[in-house]
This record gives sequence, structure tokens and C-alpha cells, in this order.
Amino acid sequence: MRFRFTQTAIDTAEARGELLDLGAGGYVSFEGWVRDHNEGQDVIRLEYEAFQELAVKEGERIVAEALRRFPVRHALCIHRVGTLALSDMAVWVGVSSAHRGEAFDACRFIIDEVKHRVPIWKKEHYRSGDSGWVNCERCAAAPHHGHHHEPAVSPVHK
Amino acid sequence: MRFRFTQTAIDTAEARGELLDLGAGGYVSFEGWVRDHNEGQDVIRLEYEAFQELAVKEGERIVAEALRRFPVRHALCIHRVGTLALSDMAVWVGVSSAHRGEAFDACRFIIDEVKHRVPIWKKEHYRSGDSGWVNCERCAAAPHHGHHHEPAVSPVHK
Amino acid sequence: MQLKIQYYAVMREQAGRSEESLETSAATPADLYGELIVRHGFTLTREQLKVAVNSEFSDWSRPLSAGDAVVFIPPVAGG
Amino acid sequence: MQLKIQYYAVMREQAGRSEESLETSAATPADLYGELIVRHGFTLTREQLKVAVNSEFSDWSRPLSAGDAVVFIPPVAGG
Repeated sequence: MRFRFTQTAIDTAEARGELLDLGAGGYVSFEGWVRDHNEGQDVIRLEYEAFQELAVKEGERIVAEALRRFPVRHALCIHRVGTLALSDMAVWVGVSSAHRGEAFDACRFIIDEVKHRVPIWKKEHYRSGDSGWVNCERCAAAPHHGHHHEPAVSPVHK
Repeated sequence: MRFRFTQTAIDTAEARGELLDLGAGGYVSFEGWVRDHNEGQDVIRLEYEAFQELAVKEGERIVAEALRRFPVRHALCIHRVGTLALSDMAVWVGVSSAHRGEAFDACRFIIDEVKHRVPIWKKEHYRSGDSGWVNCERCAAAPHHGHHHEPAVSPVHK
Repeated sequence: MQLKIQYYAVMREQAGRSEESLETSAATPADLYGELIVRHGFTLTREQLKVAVNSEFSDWSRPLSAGDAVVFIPPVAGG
Repeated sequence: MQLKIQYYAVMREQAGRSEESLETSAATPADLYGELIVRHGFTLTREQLKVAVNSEFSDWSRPLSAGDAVVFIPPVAGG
């Protein structure tokens, strides 16, 4: 399983161990951390929710695509679900490769695709007491700003 | 000190801790591992040697350049010296950033520049009993192949 | 026929439930969403959603069969 | 004048030492390397090296002063 979920803190040392390979000279990892602000609001915690049956299939497809597109050795992605506090790790991607360039490319490909294709949602809770589901602008009907914008928030006032 | 040397195993957990930041949503790290082959030869161990007085200055300049060029929060590079076995970590780079794209760019910039500019050398010891200092082709007088080739080896037969 | 609908995230909150079984004559996911948007007052238009049938992405025009499990997928935000 | 030369990596092996103090009339690092390539039989040409004086990268034509510490830097291979 090259894409999986966890309800508890991601064990990056264990995950990295799965990528060790005597033929690998480069290893790149990405961690997504819960930060204290988004779109001008003070964030105090997040909730992640996933449609896991489909998400693990789509996640596996993304990692398999990365392994086909880039000549890397191993790749793995772990996503956390549930309630996360500031600076908690929400997602981890690791790639080992003979050469470093491909490891960077594959790692970035995986996190970009996971963020856009895998059915996972996050609800931000703000210091103000409001909360909102974070939406990918690329997926929204309007306005269309292209692919590289930051997430926007659909406020769901309590 | 955002660039430093160690004679012992790189403590990545401690190093990552120096980059934590509540405003950072993305963290990218690179590890260079000793692999079991190079240029068709079976490698059994490596020795890294540095001109440390100049290397730490040049390394600091590289990290400072990365922090100027890319809007990231923190960056750090640690290089090991001495004798390394297969799969040992020779170098670590970590970058934390509000957004992930810049963290990938800055991390890659730092490792690329460190490999090309910092006075560190490695001697490969081969299963055959031979050994050789690894040279960057980009730095060699001839032939010029551009910037993205793999290291070549200057054999120093015993 | 009987269908099973599962709700996640903003859809779950707006539907006020995680899943329901529904007796419907909807022939496709598009028809089904047309029924449910009235019933639950969803704010997202079909164009903002994707749909999955039996845990795989699906066309909106795929014919539905009795027992199918349908999920409407709002814009994702993993990572 | 007296200079201090430090050797690393392949230069150290070919010189058979890590450093030496040398009485020389070499006016520049380029002149100095011309002396040392004969003395130690270095295989690398000046074009393949960089040079540092007092722990900072230097031009080959910089004037040397008594007490300067010079390092010839073969192609690097960190990482």
C-alpha cells in the first residue's frame, strides 16, 4: 500500500524506512503542517475527513503514476484524518531515487495530485469562532483563476 | 548557523525541529544517501573531506541566497564528513515555508548549489579494491557537457 | 429502486446525516442530485461536484442500478 | 616570503601531506601553483582548480603577502 490513512500522528521514521534502498542516492520528503492562518483568518485547529474507499484507490493511482513517469525507486504517501492542532502534520510524501532530480519531481507531483484529486476535505476552525470547509478554487465553478491559486474557504457559519 | 558539519550521524529530528514555525504549511527535506554503485562500479564505502573554514562560509551564503530568492520561512543544511557506509546519510537539507512550491524550489536550489560550490570532496572505495575521488564534470576543463550530468570519477589506483 | 447515498464534509453537514437509503426512480446520478438538492437544500451546483458510484468515480449520466452506493464529492482539499 | 599551503582530497594525497610552509618568491597563486605542480607532480591543471587565500575564494592573479594561507581546490563533490 503506497497510499494510506492514519488517525494518529504520522510515523515518518517508520515510513522513511520503507523507502530505504541501497541503490538510492537521493531521498525527498514533503510534510504538510497545519498553519496558524489561511486567507487572512487565524486558524486554531483543523478537521480532516476522507471518503477512504475511493481515496486510497485514487492515492494508489497517483503514486503508481509517479513511479511510471519518473525513474524513482520507491514512493509513499500517508494522510492523517481527524482533528489536528496547529503544527501537526496532515500529510507526508516520501520518494527515494538513484538521482535527486527525479525524487524532487516525483514528490512534488504526488502532493500536487493528492491535493487536487483525492477525496479529502478539511474544515478550518477560526479564532473568531467561525469555521469553513476549504475548497480548491481550481475545482469551483466560478471564478476561474487557473491552477496555482491557494485554497479558498466556503464559510459555513455556525 | 544555517550550514554546518557533523562527524557523526545527522540528527534529522533535531534539525527539523529548528525549522518548525506556526506560519509554515509546507516542509521539504532532502537526504543524500551513500548508494552501492556509481559509474558502473560497486561502491562499498565513502570518505567525505571538507575545507571547513571556507565550506561553512560558502554554505551559509547559499542558504542566505535561497532565503532571499524564495519566500520561505527557514532553511538549514547539515553535511557529514568522515567515513560513511552504504545507505548512510551524507547530507540533509530542510526548508519550511508558508506554501509548498517555494519549499521545493528552495530545497532543490540549496542542494544543487552545495554540490557545485562548497569545498567538499568524496572518495569512493570500490569492491574491486580501487578507489577514486569523485569529480563534478561541470567543474572539469574538458569535455563540457553542461550542468546536469552525473559526477564522474578520477580513478586513483592504489 | 433502492440506493444508498453517503455524505461527506459540507454535503454531510447540509444533509444532516452521513448516509441514507432512498427509494427513487432517478435513472442517473444527475437525476438523483436533482432530487436531493431539493430535499436537502444543498448549496453546491452539480458543476461543482464529482460523483462516485460504488467507490469509483463515475459519469453523471451512468445508469444507476438497485443497490448502488452513490457519493457526491465536493471540491477536495487534502494536504 | 613565507606562505602556508593546505592540501585537501586528491591534492593532499598527491602532495603526501596536509599542509606545508614554503619560502617562495611567487607573486600570485598562479605563480605558486606553477612552482608546486613541478615540486609535487600534481595531475590537475590550474584550469581545473579554484584557489582560496585566507579561507576565501580568490583570483589567481591576486598578489600574495607573507603569511597568507593558500588552498588549491579540486572539483568539489559534496552531497
